[in-house]
Amino acid sequence: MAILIDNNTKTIVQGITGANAALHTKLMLEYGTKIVGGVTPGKGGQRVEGVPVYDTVAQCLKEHPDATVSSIWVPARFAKEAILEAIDAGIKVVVVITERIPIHDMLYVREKAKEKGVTVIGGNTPGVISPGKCLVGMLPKIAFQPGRVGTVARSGAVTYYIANSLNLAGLGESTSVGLGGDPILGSNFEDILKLFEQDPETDAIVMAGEIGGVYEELAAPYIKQMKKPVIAYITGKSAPQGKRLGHAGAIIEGNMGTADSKIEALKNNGALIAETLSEIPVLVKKALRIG
Amino acid sequence: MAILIDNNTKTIVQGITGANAALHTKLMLEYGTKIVGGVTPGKGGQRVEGVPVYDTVAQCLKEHPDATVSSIWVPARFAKEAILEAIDAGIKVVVVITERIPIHDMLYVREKAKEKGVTVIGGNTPGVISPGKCLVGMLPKIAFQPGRVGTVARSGAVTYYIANSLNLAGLGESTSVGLGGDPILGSNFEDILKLFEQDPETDAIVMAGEIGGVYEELAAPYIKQMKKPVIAYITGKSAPQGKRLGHAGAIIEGNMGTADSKIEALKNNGALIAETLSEIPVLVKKALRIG
Amino acid sequence: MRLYEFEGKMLFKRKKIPVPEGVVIDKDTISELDKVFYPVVIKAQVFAGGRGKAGIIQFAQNRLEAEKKIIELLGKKHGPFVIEKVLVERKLDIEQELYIAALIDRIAHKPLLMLCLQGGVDIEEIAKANPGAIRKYYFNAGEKLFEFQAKRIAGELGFSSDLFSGVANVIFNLYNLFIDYECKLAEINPLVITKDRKVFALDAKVDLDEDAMFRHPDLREMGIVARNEIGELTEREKIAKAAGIPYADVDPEGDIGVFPGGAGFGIAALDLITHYGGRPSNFMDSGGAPTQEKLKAMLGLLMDNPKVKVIFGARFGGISRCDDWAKAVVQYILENKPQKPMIMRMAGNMEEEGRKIFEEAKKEHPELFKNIKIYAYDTPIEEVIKEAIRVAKETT
Amino acid sequence: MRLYEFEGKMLFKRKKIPVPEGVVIDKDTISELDKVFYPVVIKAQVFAGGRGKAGIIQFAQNRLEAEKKIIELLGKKHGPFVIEKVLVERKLDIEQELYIAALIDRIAHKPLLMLCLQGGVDIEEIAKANPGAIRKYYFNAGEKLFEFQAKRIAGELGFSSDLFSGVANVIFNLYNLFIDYECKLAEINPLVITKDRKVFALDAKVDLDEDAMFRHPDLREMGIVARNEIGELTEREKIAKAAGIPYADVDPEGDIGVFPGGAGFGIAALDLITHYGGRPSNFMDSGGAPTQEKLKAMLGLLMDNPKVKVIFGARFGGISRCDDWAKAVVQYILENKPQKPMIMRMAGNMEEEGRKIFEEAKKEHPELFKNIKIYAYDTPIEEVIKEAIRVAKETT
Repeated sequence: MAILIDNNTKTIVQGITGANAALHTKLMLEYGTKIVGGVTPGKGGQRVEGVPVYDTVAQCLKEHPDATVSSIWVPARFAKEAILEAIDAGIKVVVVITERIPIHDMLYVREKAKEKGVTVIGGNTPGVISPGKCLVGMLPKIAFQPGRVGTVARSGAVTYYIANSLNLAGLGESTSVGLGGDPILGSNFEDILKLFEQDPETDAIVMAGEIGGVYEELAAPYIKQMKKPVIAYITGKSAPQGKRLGHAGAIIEGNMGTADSKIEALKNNGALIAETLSEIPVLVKKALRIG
Repeated sequence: MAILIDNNTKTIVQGITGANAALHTKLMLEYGTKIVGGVTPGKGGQRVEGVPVYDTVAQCLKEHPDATVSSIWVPARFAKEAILEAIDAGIKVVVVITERIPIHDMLYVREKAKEKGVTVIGGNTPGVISPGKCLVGMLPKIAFQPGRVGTVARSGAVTYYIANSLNLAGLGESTSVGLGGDPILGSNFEDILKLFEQDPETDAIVMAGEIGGVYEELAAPYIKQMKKPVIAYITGKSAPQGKRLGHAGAIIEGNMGTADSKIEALKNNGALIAETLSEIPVLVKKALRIG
Repeated sequence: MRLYEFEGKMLFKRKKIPVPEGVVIDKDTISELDKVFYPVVIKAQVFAGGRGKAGIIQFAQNRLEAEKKIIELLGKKHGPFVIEKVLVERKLDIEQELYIAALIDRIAHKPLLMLCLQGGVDIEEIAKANPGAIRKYYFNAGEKLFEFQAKRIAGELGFSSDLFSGVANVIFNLYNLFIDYECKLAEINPLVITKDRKVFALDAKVDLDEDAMFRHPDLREMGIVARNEIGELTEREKIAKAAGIPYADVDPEGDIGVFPGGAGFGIAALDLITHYGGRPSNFMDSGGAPTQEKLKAMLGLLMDNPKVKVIFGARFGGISRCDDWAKAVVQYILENKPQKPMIMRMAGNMEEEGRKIFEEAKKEHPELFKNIKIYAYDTPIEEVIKEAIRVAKETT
Repeated sequence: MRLYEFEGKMLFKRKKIPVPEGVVIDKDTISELDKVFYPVVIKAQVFAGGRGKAGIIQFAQNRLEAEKKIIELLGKKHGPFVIEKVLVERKLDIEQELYIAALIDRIAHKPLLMLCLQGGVDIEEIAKANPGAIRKYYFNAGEKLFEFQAKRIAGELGFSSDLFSGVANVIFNLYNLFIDYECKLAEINPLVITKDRKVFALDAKVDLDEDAMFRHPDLREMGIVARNEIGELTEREKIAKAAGIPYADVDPEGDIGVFPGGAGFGIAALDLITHYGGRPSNFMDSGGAPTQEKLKAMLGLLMDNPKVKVIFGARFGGISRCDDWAKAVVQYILENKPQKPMIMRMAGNMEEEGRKIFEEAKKEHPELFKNIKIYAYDTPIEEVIKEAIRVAKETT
């Protein structure tokens, strides 16, 4: 099964005629991802890497009603509309590659997605991969191998290095999810951990967070309830502290947001803490009593 | 019982410190209406005709949780906010005296009222009276007598003349409802007819419409289903035709909107048509087999 | 409040709805014709429909022809309207005509967007013959359209991609113009596609909500202000308008001047007088709570009408108080000493106070009030009307 | 993007939130002091908090005293910030201090309005000691407040009627400013009630969403543009900033220059180098898909740092392609012929193409590439880091 995307997933690409989207459409197709259509308003009827382009998501889904996943590659100022269009048309998983989406736009999109039961990943995510089955986004295929470890990370490159590290140690990934680098995300750690906990093809989960934000701390209570082991890798201990959001930020978020606060919250709730990338596969194996 | 308001109704007055509202607060109190509070922002703590004034409807209802009806006397540009405030605070019947409320405001208010199950009467209504029990608005008490005929009319003065005409013929009213003169109303004929049909204290209903709009025609199909007799009085046969709303109006509304179209629709659905005011009590008596 | 086509197109331009290049010309600005590219279409700016059939939309190949035709049009009458302005626009090569309108559906009580792939003068016939040809989209009150919704609708209409963005743009901007300016109607008929595959609003029909205009001061800045939507007024109607009184002559030979309360009974009174064989001269509306000055001006209008033999007056005091009414009527009588009989009825709020005002005035000036009767609650209004009719017939 | 107090108050004025009369003064505009009513408060315009305790909020009874104190303040340092401007405001007689803020609650993922009847410098302590003292109201994203909601909230706070409208007005306008300008935060601490029962925003803390500023061109017109929120920069940081490179010196003695991909691994690399006993010199972020020029400027920054002995580079090609990266690095080397060793790793999208670029360049200019190592997918990144540390220690 994996989570979010698998062998049978049919996907579409919004903003497919952009240079980056076109390149990664090619790479996704090469990987075996089933891209049934692309969308760029006013470019309907064209083809990109053989994929038919439509003016709207609705027109695309009319021709390809089995498509359930869309990736969003449009410029930031159009991202809100593009995501809403996907949700409105009936897409179930929206993977938002676009970065630096205005915060209030993303809050609005989150509300609408929730109302319709749609999963939004990102913005500023490198995408999602279920190795050997499906790749949605721009993750480099070389970093991933099929296996039974789920991974979820805020940073794109960290996602790749973790998989790389697992693979060099003989492990592989069920699914790797890029949570995204924007300040307000469609899904947070807890959302993805819940999917992995339910996934019969995942045995353990690696989550990688970093200084800033509150998503790591918010996931901690759920980790306590999980049956599967969670290995956490938190970066930013050596980084300078970020700026604070006035008194209001302190009132709402208390002491969250530092590498230490995150590590402590996760450790106290049963996560295994990896100090380095190479320690990650060691802890996974230990938790799963492998080798 | 009557409809909308009765002996036990507790009401509040929004905009109570305005000259008109203050005068009619006095007249309503004299009539016996139980006005428990008034609202004018920034004037909380004052009294008008002995009625305590609050800054907000919420504060007023906190002190008088049994109030269920509010009348709105604020200037048109504040009416939307005042009605929404009443709905938000838990008022169940909002009687909107204010006239010339912007149409889009009123559409919005209608939607919110519907969501919350609130009845809005007006705008531009003279109010509602259940003679001998309760008066909310500015209807002249002399026009009304207790009885078993329900009346509902778009025009204020026509409401008074109808009751006057009924009373001079020895009949009286269970409740008289001013539907309101604004183009988009909180309640239409059908809404009020349904209440009268359910009311054990109402035997027959007089409805008075006039040239323009579609509310009379829209009520016709319901009249066909009613058990109680409906006497309709439609004015405007001698009036010049009003302007049309482009092609769009014609496409949506077809031939509705003339005195003849209204009379025909009502007659074809079983309403008795009164040609004059004095014919109204004659038809009521005939329908009820009185005298 | 209906806008002229050229005003509607000013709003369209603001909201990025493409309209043909054009200039507005009246008798003082004919030199503007130098700015136009020929051939042109010349469109009389009047509210009445059917301009094409009436010959007040014309074409011209060059400046000379245009000028000649414009001079013929200006000052000409179309129904009750005098043509004061024409809109001169570059003539387009039209391939297809569409219909699009955003309006308030008074039946559904919702904002509605309507589109039809066939537009033009026969749209109402099309709608009747084939209701399915009209696509309808309802939206929540006050909410603007998202771009994706406009695109989805454009997609559903099935345009080829070269037209898709142009049509989606018009849908998006027309609907949001309708919301932003709180219109009753914003209609483009026809919206055209030219032979070179561009989209233009060929006509513009915008109807604003007068009661919402206080929120849109930019309209006034654009020169969009209250106008005469009825057409030519009678002299009396002009006087009434200047005094802010909703007034209409309904029968030039009418001998009963109608001095009612609000518009609702004003309309009923016309029916009743007619029903009982009288001839009402006018419709009139005193509005909510009229001032003394306004009430006096209303009476003056009727008294000054030589055809009017008797005044029928009625006040059922609700928000308008009987005492205020009585004060105004008495003052008018004292100041103007009118000769025409007045048959009136007064009941309702502050009735007693009003009656006292009449009685005291009558006591002091009995001769001025000898033809003036003020009935009360217990005389049916129709008896009062009948008496007014009788008096009118008796008066020579 | 944080605004200075005086900028926040410019926005407040636009949105009809009352602020004390005042003028902004820098070293060239001291004559503005003539326009003020004394006594005044003089507030240094810097981002760091704790201005009161640091003595950079001062009072003055007259112009002479004000001028003297302002001259003392200007140019003074507060934390990493140099005081360049002061805001001089009429001193108010304060009766009560409140707290109000509209912000994005990143935990609830909703816009939040927070109020407290006790405001001032101790608000965080109050919130900790008595969480119930902070009233919280959540709203839907993007929706503005209705007036009635602001009034209801003001009513719930229990103000007497003379203050009710003033407080409701601030609630309404502050929240709608927050929505209209797409703020992360709009905070007034304290909001004060004066002895003569008026309401004023005594401070203003507004934090804008940089990514939404394209929708608010009026900010630029008001002179609100990108600023240095970190305080004094090192010379190298200034160069980086001018080149548009997110860069920070992290260790003045650091001998490993970090040339990573995005910010995420940039942070991880600092931890890993530190973990294995090395000293990273810097944080750096190449951003989404950097241009050749930017990549070259990044390398230059590290090469020009005399403390840096070795460059640690890493590219895991996702949206940033390995071939683009390779091209830039090779060009830099050919153009600048650097002597410092570079220990790097390259993997991911377009890796093969990238490797070819390196190989060809090395074939042509073997001497330039003798200290340059490019590892691939099969060497763990930490081995590369360890080698960089080793090389740094070996290099004198």
